[in-house]
Amino acid sequence: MSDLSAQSVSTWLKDFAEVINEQANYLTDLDRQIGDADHGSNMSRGMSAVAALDPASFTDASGMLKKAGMTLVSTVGGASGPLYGTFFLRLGTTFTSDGELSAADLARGMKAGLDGIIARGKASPGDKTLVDTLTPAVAAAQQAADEGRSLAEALQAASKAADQGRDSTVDMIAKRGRASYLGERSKGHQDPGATSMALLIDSAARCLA
Amino acid sequence: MSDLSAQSVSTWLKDFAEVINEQANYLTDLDRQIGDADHGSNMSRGMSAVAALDPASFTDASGMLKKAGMTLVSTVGGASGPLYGTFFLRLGTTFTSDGELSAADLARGMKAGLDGIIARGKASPGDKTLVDTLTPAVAAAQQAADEGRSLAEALQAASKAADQGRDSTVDMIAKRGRASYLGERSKGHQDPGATSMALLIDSAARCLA
Amino acid sequence: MKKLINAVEDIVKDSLVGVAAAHPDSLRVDLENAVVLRAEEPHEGKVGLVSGGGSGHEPMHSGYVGYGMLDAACCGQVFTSPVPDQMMAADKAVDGGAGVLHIVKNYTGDVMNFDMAAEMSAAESGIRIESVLVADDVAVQDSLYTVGRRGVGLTVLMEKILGAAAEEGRDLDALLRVAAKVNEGGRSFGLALTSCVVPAAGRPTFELADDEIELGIGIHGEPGRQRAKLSTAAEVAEQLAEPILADLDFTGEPVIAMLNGLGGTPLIEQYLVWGEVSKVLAGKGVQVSRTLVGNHITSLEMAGCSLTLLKADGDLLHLWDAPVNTPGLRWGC
Amino acid sequence: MKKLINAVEDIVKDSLVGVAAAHPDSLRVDLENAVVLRAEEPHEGKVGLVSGGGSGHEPMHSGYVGYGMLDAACCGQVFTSPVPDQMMAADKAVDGGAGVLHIVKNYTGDVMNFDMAAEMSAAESGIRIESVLVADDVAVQDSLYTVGRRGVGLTVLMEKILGAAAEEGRDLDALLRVAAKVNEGGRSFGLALTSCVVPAAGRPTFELADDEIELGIGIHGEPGRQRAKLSTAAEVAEQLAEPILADLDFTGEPVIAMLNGLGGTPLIEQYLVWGEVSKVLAGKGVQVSRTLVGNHITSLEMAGCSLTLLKADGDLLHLWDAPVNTPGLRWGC
Ligand SMILES: Nc1ncnc2c1ncn2[C@@H]1O[C@H](COP(=O)(O)OP(=O)(O)O)[C@@H](O)[C@H]1O
Ligand SMILES: Nc1ncnc2c1ncn2[C@@H]1O[C@H](COP(=O)(O)OP(=O)(O)O)[C@@H](O)[C@H]1O
Ligand SMILES: [Mg+2]
Ligand SMILES: [Mg+2]
Ligand SMILES: [Mg+2]
Ligand SMILES: [Mg+2]
Repeated sequence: MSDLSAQSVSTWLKDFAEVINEQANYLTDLDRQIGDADHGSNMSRGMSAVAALDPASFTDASGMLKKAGMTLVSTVGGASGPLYGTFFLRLGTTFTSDGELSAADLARGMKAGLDGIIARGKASPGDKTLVDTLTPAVAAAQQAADEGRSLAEALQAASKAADQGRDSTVDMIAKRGRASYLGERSKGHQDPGATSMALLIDSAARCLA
Repeated sequence: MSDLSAQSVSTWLKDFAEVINEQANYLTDLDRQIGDADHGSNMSRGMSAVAALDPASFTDASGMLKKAGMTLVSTVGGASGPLYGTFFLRLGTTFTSDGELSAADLARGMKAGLDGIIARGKASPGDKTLVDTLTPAVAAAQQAADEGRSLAEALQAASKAADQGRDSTVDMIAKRGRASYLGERSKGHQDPGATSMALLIDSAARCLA
Repeated sequence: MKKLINAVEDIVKDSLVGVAAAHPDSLRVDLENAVVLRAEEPHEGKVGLVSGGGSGHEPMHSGYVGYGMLDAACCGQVFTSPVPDQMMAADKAVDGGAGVLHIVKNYTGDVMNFDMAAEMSAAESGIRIESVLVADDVAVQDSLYTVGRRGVGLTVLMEKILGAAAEEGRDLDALLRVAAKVNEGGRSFGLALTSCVVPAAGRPTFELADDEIELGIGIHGEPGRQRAKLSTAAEVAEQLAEPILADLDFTGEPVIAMLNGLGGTPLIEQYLVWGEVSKVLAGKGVQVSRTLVGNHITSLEMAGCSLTLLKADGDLLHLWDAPVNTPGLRWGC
Repeated sequence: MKKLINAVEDIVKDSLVGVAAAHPDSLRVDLENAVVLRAEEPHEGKVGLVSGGGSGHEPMHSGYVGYGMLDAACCGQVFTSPVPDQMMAADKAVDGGAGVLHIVKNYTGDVMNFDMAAEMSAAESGIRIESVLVADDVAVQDSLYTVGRRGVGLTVLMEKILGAAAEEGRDLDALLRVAAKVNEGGRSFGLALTSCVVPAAGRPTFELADDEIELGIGIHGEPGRQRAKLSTAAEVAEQLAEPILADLDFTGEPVIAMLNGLGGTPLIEQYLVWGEVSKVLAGKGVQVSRTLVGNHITSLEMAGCSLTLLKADGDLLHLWDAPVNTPGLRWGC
């Protein structure tokens, strides 16, 4: 299903919503340790609203993605609402035409999403945020595209890199978000947003390939 | 030491203060079950102040007993302050002359104390209060006096009756004091004030005989 | 026991030092007697209002001293009634020639200590002293053979209303008539989610399971009359309102309502419960005209809440709305 | 988890139903958007003051809506910032032609959501929107490389003072100057004796031993920077005041002080701590001119307290003393 459409986007979003619901307690628990114990419930509230969107009411993937982004902005709150919302809004403005989705398209879309997140949240890699998951994932997708590999291969590479990026947050000292208030004490804990972002890329690898 | 004097009264009050301090946690714990968890600390605050009174500054037992009563009224608060205070005030007005203390004197003094407590608190026997300790103790002292027995024997009899009176409160349903709010649920618990009153009579039996 | 204190025996005095430091312009604290007074006392020709009781119920009573409410609050040890010396000091300080009214919650200890004080104050200084017993807790069976109901939430409303009446210059007899009306038309009921720790005892007065509540709780950590499972706030609202409405008909007249937090329950939950209670009351035809939500008469850090309803005719509403300026209740000035 | 609620996901809305029921005359609650407004909005020619944030800090912010303080409060889920739609609805409702000021606590989520709202409100309806970031928590290291300090207790003072300035008719630029002065001269520090239970998480955010306190606690149950043994209130007073005084010189000018309860700490302890803090401050030559003691910005049922100090020149004192009429703060009217 490497075809881009409201339907394929919906499949992805519904899968992600399911994963988030399953992992909500785990994500909240990560946030309990270095944040305020709500990342799981935040994401789950937002993705449940997104999963309720009917793909039939959108003419194309772009419309569906933008609406998903706006829905997250309007229902999540906290740091993750604007950040995840921006990510999907940017995907929507990048994927303007339905049909075949190439590895290069994927890399371009993800890069736009990452740029949006950085513009909104001003985090750099190493700050212990979801940027640490997304940055290597974008790089891996881009490399796969540059090497002429398939969308499926690019998604696999991105997903693997995302997981590594997520793991890399464990040893970091937080500089953005709520965990930054802990200073040194944030070390040794995996960042909740980096964790949910890895789940999103994994879900994409399952659903969009 | 069947001689009544400021000194002998002081010995009794200091002994009772010591017992109260030792039993304070126990008394508070009884009050925790059917009251408000302060009977031990109330009595201990008051009796520490009483124990600090210098017998040398009183001309007779009567003066010392009245001052002890006023001290309890002024330092204890709660139900026990006015009740114990009244008891000692009445003892003070009954025991007007120092010297030999007879069993009949004892019975008369205790009866005056009990009457004062009833006038102040309006409890009847069976209401699950310290009146249930004092009433049989007074009766026992009176009987000993009527039978011409010694002060020591009267005190022994009073103490034994007091302990039985205290024990009898376990099965009662409280009708006075804070425990009365519990209704049926007050059953099965020993009344804290009845317990401290038995300690007072026991202490008298040790010190005044 | 985890408390912000220095030593158990100093809690009341140390806290009053803070009261004095926080309200230097409006209050005067007699530390020796643990009595909180208005900065200027007595008020010539005004009945002096003296209340008090065990500490641990703050803002009641010390937080209700000020214009339009109390003249003095006598602060006993935690959950222990004050001693007569305190009330005598207060009586003397606030007597402006029109007599003094003691507002007493109906507990044996409080009643006896206030009684002794009234006898001695009257004897010593000839002040005319009357007292009002507040006895509003429907959790307690009221009969000839018991001591009657406990005084709980209605005390706050009593102090506010009598305070306004005294400020207007009504005399002792008039105040007694107002008090009788408040007692006749006022009822309360409370429930707890947790116990509290009396400092001198050092551990919780009772234990509740994770899904249990104590119905008919007093304000001293005394166990209530019954345990129940904790259900929804909607159900809790029924549990609060039902015993009150069963005891007295609250329809046909405006009602002043207080949803009171017992100390450890956050305001967000108190408002939530009030939302549910107001639905229950509306469903029973009770017309609430004034509402107070918040921690007004507490039991240290106990989690839970209580509901107080008072039937209020035009005069009571007028007295309720009158200006009041105390640390714990303030409006109109 | 023991809470007086119906369902976790309904807490905020259900509680707002109670707010609406309790304050029918002074407040209007937009339940759909979870926005609390004054009964009459907008006020022609007055800058509209909009604040908001996660719920669970009550009375902040919804309890600070009213004359002399906020025009609107946007209530997010518990401890989660509100979403832009809420602020947009508030902006529109309160704009009286003189622009709108957002009062935002410095948390990433709050900042981003208010920013998005400001951009969209300005774009959609051409309202001039400015924002004030409150960042007063000295427990958090402030550097170029971090997000800066958290906004905590000073928010209450900021809302009161800006509210008075807006009521006087000062314009947006004047308000921004006042806000800058408040931010420059205001600092806070908090400590906790217990954690709190975020409803969606269902268990305490952190665990403290029976003799431990968490120093530098935030208002969301976020762990602080350090654990310490719980000692006396006198020691706690030092622990509260020292980091604030080390950060800024508070001598030489009058100071407004707030000793704030975090929710689960009874008022008797708060006053006790204030008594000790006032001694510490006096010893350091800090002259406290105004004092507020009580639960003003809370963390659900967390036990603990925080201290906020604000250097106040004549204008700030004047604005502080100006009349305010909200459920959570009221004087002068
Ligand atoms: N400035 C930022 N840039 C990128 N990601 C951020 C930023 N701040 C926070 N995050 C991410 O958001 C996550 C927390 O989200 P969430 O718990 O939902 O919001 P909040 O922190 O407002 O409670 C963090 O784990 C982190 O990955
Ligand atoms: N009306 C009364 N008459 C006699 N004794 C009483 C009366 N009310 C209470 N008591 C006694 O006082 C005891 C409680 O004393 P205490 O705990 O010190 O006071 P409080 O009940 O005010 O906390 C009860 O156990 C009971 O024996
Ligand atoms: Mg979070
Ligand atoms: Mg007791
Ligand atoms: Mg008591
Ligand atoms: Mg959050």
